Amino acid sequence: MQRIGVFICWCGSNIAATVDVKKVAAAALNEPGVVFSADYQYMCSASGQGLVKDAIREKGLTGVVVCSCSPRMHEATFRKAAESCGLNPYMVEIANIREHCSWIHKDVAEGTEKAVILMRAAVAKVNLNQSLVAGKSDVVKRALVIGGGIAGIQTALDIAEAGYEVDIVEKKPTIGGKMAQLDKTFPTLDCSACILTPKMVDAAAHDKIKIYSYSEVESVSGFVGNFTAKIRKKARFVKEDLCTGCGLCTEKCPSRKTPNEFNEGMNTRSAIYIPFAQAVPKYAVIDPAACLHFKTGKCGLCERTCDAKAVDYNQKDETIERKYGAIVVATGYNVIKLDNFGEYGYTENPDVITSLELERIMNAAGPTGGALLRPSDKTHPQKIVFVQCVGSRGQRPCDKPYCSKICCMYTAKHAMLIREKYPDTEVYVFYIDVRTPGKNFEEFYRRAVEQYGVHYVKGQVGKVAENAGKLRVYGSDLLMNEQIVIDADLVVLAAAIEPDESAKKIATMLTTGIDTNNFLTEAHPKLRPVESATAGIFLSGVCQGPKDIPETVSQASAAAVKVIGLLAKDQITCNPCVARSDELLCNGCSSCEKVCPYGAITYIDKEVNDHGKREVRRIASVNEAVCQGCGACTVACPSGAMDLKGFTNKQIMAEVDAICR
Amino acid sequence: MKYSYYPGCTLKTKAKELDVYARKCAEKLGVELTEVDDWQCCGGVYTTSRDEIVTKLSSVRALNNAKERGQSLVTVCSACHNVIKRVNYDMANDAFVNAGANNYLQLATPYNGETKVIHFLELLRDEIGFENVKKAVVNPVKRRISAYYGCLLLRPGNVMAMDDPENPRIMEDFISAIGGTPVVSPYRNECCGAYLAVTDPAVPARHCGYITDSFKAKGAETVITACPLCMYNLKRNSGDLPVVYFSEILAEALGVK
Amino acid sequence: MDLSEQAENIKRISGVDTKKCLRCGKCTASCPNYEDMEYHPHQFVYFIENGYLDRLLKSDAAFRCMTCFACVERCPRDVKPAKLIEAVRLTLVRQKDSNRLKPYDIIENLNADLPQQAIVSAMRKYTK
Amino acid sequence: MQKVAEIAQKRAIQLLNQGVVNRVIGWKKGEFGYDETPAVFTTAAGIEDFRYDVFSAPNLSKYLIDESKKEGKILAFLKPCDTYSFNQLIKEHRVNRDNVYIIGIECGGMADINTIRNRGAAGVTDVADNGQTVIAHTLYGDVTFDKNEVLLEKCQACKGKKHVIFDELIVVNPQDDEPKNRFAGVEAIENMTPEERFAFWREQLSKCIRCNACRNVCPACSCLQCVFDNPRSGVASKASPDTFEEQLYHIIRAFHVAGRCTDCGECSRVCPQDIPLHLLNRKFIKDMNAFYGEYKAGEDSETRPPLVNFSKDDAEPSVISDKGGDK
Amino acid sequence: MSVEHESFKPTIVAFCCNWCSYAGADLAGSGRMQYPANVKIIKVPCSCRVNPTFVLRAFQRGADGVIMCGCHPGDCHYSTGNYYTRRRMTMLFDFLDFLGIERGRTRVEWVSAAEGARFASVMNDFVKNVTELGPNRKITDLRTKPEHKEGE
Repeated sequence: MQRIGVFICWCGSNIAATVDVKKVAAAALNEPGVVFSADYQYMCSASGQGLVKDAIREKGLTGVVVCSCSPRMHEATFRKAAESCGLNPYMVEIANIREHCSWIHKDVAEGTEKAVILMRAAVAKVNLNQSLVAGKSDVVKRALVIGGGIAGIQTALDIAEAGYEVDIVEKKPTIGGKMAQLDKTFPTLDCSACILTPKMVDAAAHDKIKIYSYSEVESVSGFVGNFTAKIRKKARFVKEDLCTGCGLCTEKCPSRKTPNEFNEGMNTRSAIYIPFAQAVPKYAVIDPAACLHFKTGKCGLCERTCDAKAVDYNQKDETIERKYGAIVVATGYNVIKLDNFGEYGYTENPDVITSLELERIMNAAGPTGGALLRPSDKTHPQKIVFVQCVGSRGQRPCDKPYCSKICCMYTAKHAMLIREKYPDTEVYVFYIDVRTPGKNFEEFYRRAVEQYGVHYVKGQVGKVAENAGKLRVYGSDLLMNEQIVIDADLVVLAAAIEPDESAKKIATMLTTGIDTNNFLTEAHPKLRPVESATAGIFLSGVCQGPKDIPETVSQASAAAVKVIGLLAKDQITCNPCVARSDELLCNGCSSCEKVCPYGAITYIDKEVNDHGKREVRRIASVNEAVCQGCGACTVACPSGAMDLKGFTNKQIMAEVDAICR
Repeated sequence: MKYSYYPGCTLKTKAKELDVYARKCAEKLGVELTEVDDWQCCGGVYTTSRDEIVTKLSSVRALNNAKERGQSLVTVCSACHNVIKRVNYDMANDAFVNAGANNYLQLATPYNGETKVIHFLELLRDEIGFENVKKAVVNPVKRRISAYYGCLLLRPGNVMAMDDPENPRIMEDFISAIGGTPVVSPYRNECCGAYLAVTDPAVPARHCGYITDSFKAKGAETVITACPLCMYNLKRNSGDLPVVYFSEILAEALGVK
Repeated sequence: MDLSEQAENIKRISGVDTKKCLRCGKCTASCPNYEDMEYHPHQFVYFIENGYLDRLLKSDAAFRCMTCFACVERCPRDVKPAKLIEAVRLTLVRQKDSNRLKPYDIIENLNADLPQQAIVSAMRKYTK
Repeated sequence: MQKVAEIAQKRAIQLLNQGVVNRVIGWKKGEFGYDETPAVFTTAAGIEDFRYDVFSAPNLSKYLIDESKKEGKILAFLKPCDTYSFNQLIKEHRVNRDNVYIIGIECGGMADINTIRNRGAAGVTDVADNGQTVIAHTLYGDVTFDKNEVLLEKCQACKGKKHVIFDELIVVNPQDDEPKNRFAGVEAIENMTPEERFAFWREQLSKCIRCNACRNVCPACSCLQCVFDNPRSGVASKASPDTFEEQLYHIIRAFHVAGRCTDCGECSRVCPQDIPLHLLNRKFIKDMNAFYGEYKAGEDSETRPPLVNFSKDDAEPSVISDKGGDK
Repeated sequence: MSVEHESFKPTIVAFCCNWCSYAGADLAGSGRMQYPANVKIIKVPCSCRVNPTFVLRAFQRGADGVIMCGCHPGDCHYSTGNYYTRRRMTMLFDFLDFLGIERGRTRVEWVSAAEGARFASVMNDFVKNVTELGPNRKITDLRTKPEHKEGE
């Protein structure tokens, strides 16, 4: 018989306001096995934990039930407390009387009754709990970073600096990501390339970092400490070991009509190309969709031009399999497509552009060589209108419900840069709210208004209509309570950002959570912001939510620290709540083996002693280091031989009984 | 191809061209249009309030008539199309309006939005196909033509679902099919001033002013529309720029005018 | 019905949740008949939300709306201001003796080309 | 039939004498003339008692779980439907195929003594099979029946005359292999109202005396220890103090064999209370066929059963509510 | 019937997987989204841990409705668990229907960790449906609820 202590937390008034904690404590004493109960204002505090520890020692408790917030919050806290005074941590169960009770009910009688039942179910379970000892498994001392933007680069550099191997897998031919496309960065206005490209070079030069560019992660199996990833290296049709990045081939290539991705399609590139001058790794790549050789079988100019003999039209995709102890997702973002925002005329008018396109126009390496010229007629725009929140904060199917976070600041930056370089240009910014939470951000925005004379108009733009070579912008000025019409030369849309389309696929591959907007879900919004809910998978950068560069870099480093902490261990403790097969009951039917997603079950011929009868039987055997404890096998097993430790059939049925009683 | 056809009151009087040429063209294109039995006026405007049941009943009757025939319902007037299509949407999606209307009408079987409502332009695009219209053209209309959509054909976009409400293509594609050159103005989906013509003609005058100015500036020689009220407002304010119904220009192209 | 009940009724029959409004003003920016209306679409939303319905009821702004639905189409929050304006208009015309248009008014503006559709629409909009 | 039995008998003796097998499992005469019983013969002389006739219904596959573990090879006579059970047992690693010599034996359908009695033949002493007809010898003289009219339920719903696994065949009279509609009975119940269904099953299942005959005869119920017998399982129960217990027992049993049941029909045949237990299993078979594609348990020994398999575009559980009918 | 329904508060057992639905329920809690107190959640690592026996056990011991919640198909933390759940529960629930047990008493819903509001609305809806069905008499072990007499 267990000796169980029940501890009811008030959580200040969070629980106590809706649940009569004294009543729950009193009711607990009527439950079988319960020898002690107590309530306390904050059970998770040091003194609250002290109460639990004292009771374990003084009352000789063999089991503990804490009625408090969700086990996702403090199960680990209380298990650790129990362990510190010699009680097996798995003898502790949480009854969730906050998220599942006090917070969703208003009536005290109802809340208390439910809390008592939830307590009762937890007590019923603990009565059947058994001490569990976690197994150990080895950690592969290498990390995989998916995505080679600033987030992935920073994470990789930090991990490598700690002495661990890191692989970066980047789907584009070069690392650098979106930051490489930016001209200047806020709020310091320093040149993006000047601060990014050295990092790119550092990453490439680091002996612990291996970059798989133009590659994609195809599949991932395994578990924390021991993942196996298949990486598909797409054919560049250029041998990386031979290409010197001289770029001669790109100059000779006769197919020059492909929109240049790096310049957001505002100029063209050749079929064999190097994305940009500072690309890392700097190897040419052939776009077979544009290459005349691939289309007609003729040409071959690049092959003939290349002295290094690097061009190889017969190159094939290659799949590499590598083992990793930890994986960091840093897949970044894209600007949304603006096809469904016809009112702004983006698809109709070349002079309606996105901010990222403006970024390229302003960049010295961009399509205009850094001169502010509008795309249609390459003239200098005299009047520019910026429109904020295009696709952000909306509820239509084409909108994103969230704030894209970076637009207010980069728009202030653009407005300021334009006013500085071209003081004759009038700049209007239509905004709904200007959001500047960040160090020196508000000051930056105020400078745009006060020092640079940018016209900020509170209101949204309703329509942009091309009219006699100008863009007639219909906006509202809510402070004037007026509709205003501006004939502009250039309209810049602050389009919403969304997670890269690969995020969803990767989340599925890694079996980690994704929210309704396809951002990856962190394990805890406040306390575990860079970890995913899946052990060994970490999040870096915008794949987790909109962020600016400083925030991305901090998160990237934070993710790196988590990875380093994991890789520093030689072995990690496994989840002890794993499947277990009763060898006397197992029929050897193989049903469990078929449903196991991890291949954790194997069948062995083993001599068993069935009540004195010795015979060799084919029985299931669970590899506890591989089993993740889903329980699929337990239901597939008809004989009841397979059970899940920590969630046994009898424990769950005891909970059912307690609830239905 | 057999369809039920809802002409609407204006098409029997002031906008006979819209109706007559639509029928002729349909016949030429091998489409059989059968008028809805005892149709009544759609009311001219769709009343957006959910407690306005009676104003939606005539549309439901027409829709139910088509349903009983097992046919899709073709409209040609933008206003009728807007009203009928939106009422149909309500019947399918708004339980309150559905219950109210069915309670009034006491039909043999309740009407739940089963009928498909298609505008004549959609008939040309989706059922006949513009490429087939193109084949049937005997007299290509070699003019620079601006399409004026107005508001009724396109909005609300999720209900009308004819085309991109901000950047539509259907009439431009229609113009190309009959041999014309489409002239696109960003004002082609702005309102003409509508029924304010009755009380304050200055309002439509102003709107149609900048709309037709834009068409002219872009070099349009003709404007086409599907709405008698747009036609009225535009015509009075377009100066020398001719405005015709799309069905009339189609009839010209098909040689049935 | 007092004003707050009227406001509630307007929200109910229009099906508009005024609380969804982001206060971006895109409706007013989109309104083609802006200069003709004493109050603009965003004000209809804000006034009804915050208890200033009386001002709307005293104005003829609701009768200047062309119901072109540009504001509905472009509203990023799907608030549907035009439906709200229509409900204000109905609130006005449904009051006793509140028809804004008498048949003989039409005759004044009647001309040979005026389509039936315009007359029917106007009657729907201005009268009960 | 007579002829088939003779060939089988002869062949069994031959194989024993040749030393190919050291035992033979077949049927021998039971207590009465109409309850042929599974029997293991170890000598050629013993095979004298071998019987194969319209009452040789018992499915011998399950016996092979134990028999195939013993020393030496055993000859087993398996009817077409029994071969499905045997294949399924191979799939579940429950039998040692190498230790079994299978003779697929022709089957013209097995007779149901209860039907014969119900059709007026009292005091049956023995029954003769003439292929098309069955002659019951009774204390009061002979009564002749059309065989199709007195078949066991499982034979009326015969799923085919093809043996799916064998080492050799004894088929003298090739049979029409047209599979019968097995699901008419299930459909009839599906078409009832929920209340009628509930009443039907309550009436049927309340007859259950928990004799466990269905479980013990079932080739899919091959667990070393059944969860209902295992005090540690949490669901152990033996007696029937309440109708729920029978429901629970039969629901769980049907679920445990779902995807594994070959529809051999033995459960219904042996039920002393005449509960149509096969309908429970067939309901699962019908649903699995409808939702996850045609699947015949035991047709081969490799294919994954539907419940330990999935497809990413499987129907959502809401399909069952969308089928119509009351909530 | 209706009089009984007003006072009848069904007992609902909700099996929630640890990764999505339990977290979704937590989110409903953090968002203070109300749903009836008669829903009691049992945490399981994955919806595929739920043995049909647990469902039947709940009914046996007096539950009026059982709802299973898991990650959306494709999003299972264990990759494939909910695919098995989907098949198993489709089969089980249709089977219970075959026995004449009201199908409204059982349900499978996919609720992600981000769908707090959906969790609450699913529960509200399910409780409403079960309340309309009234107390479960068909597969309760009658010993557990002595007040329910046969033929009542």
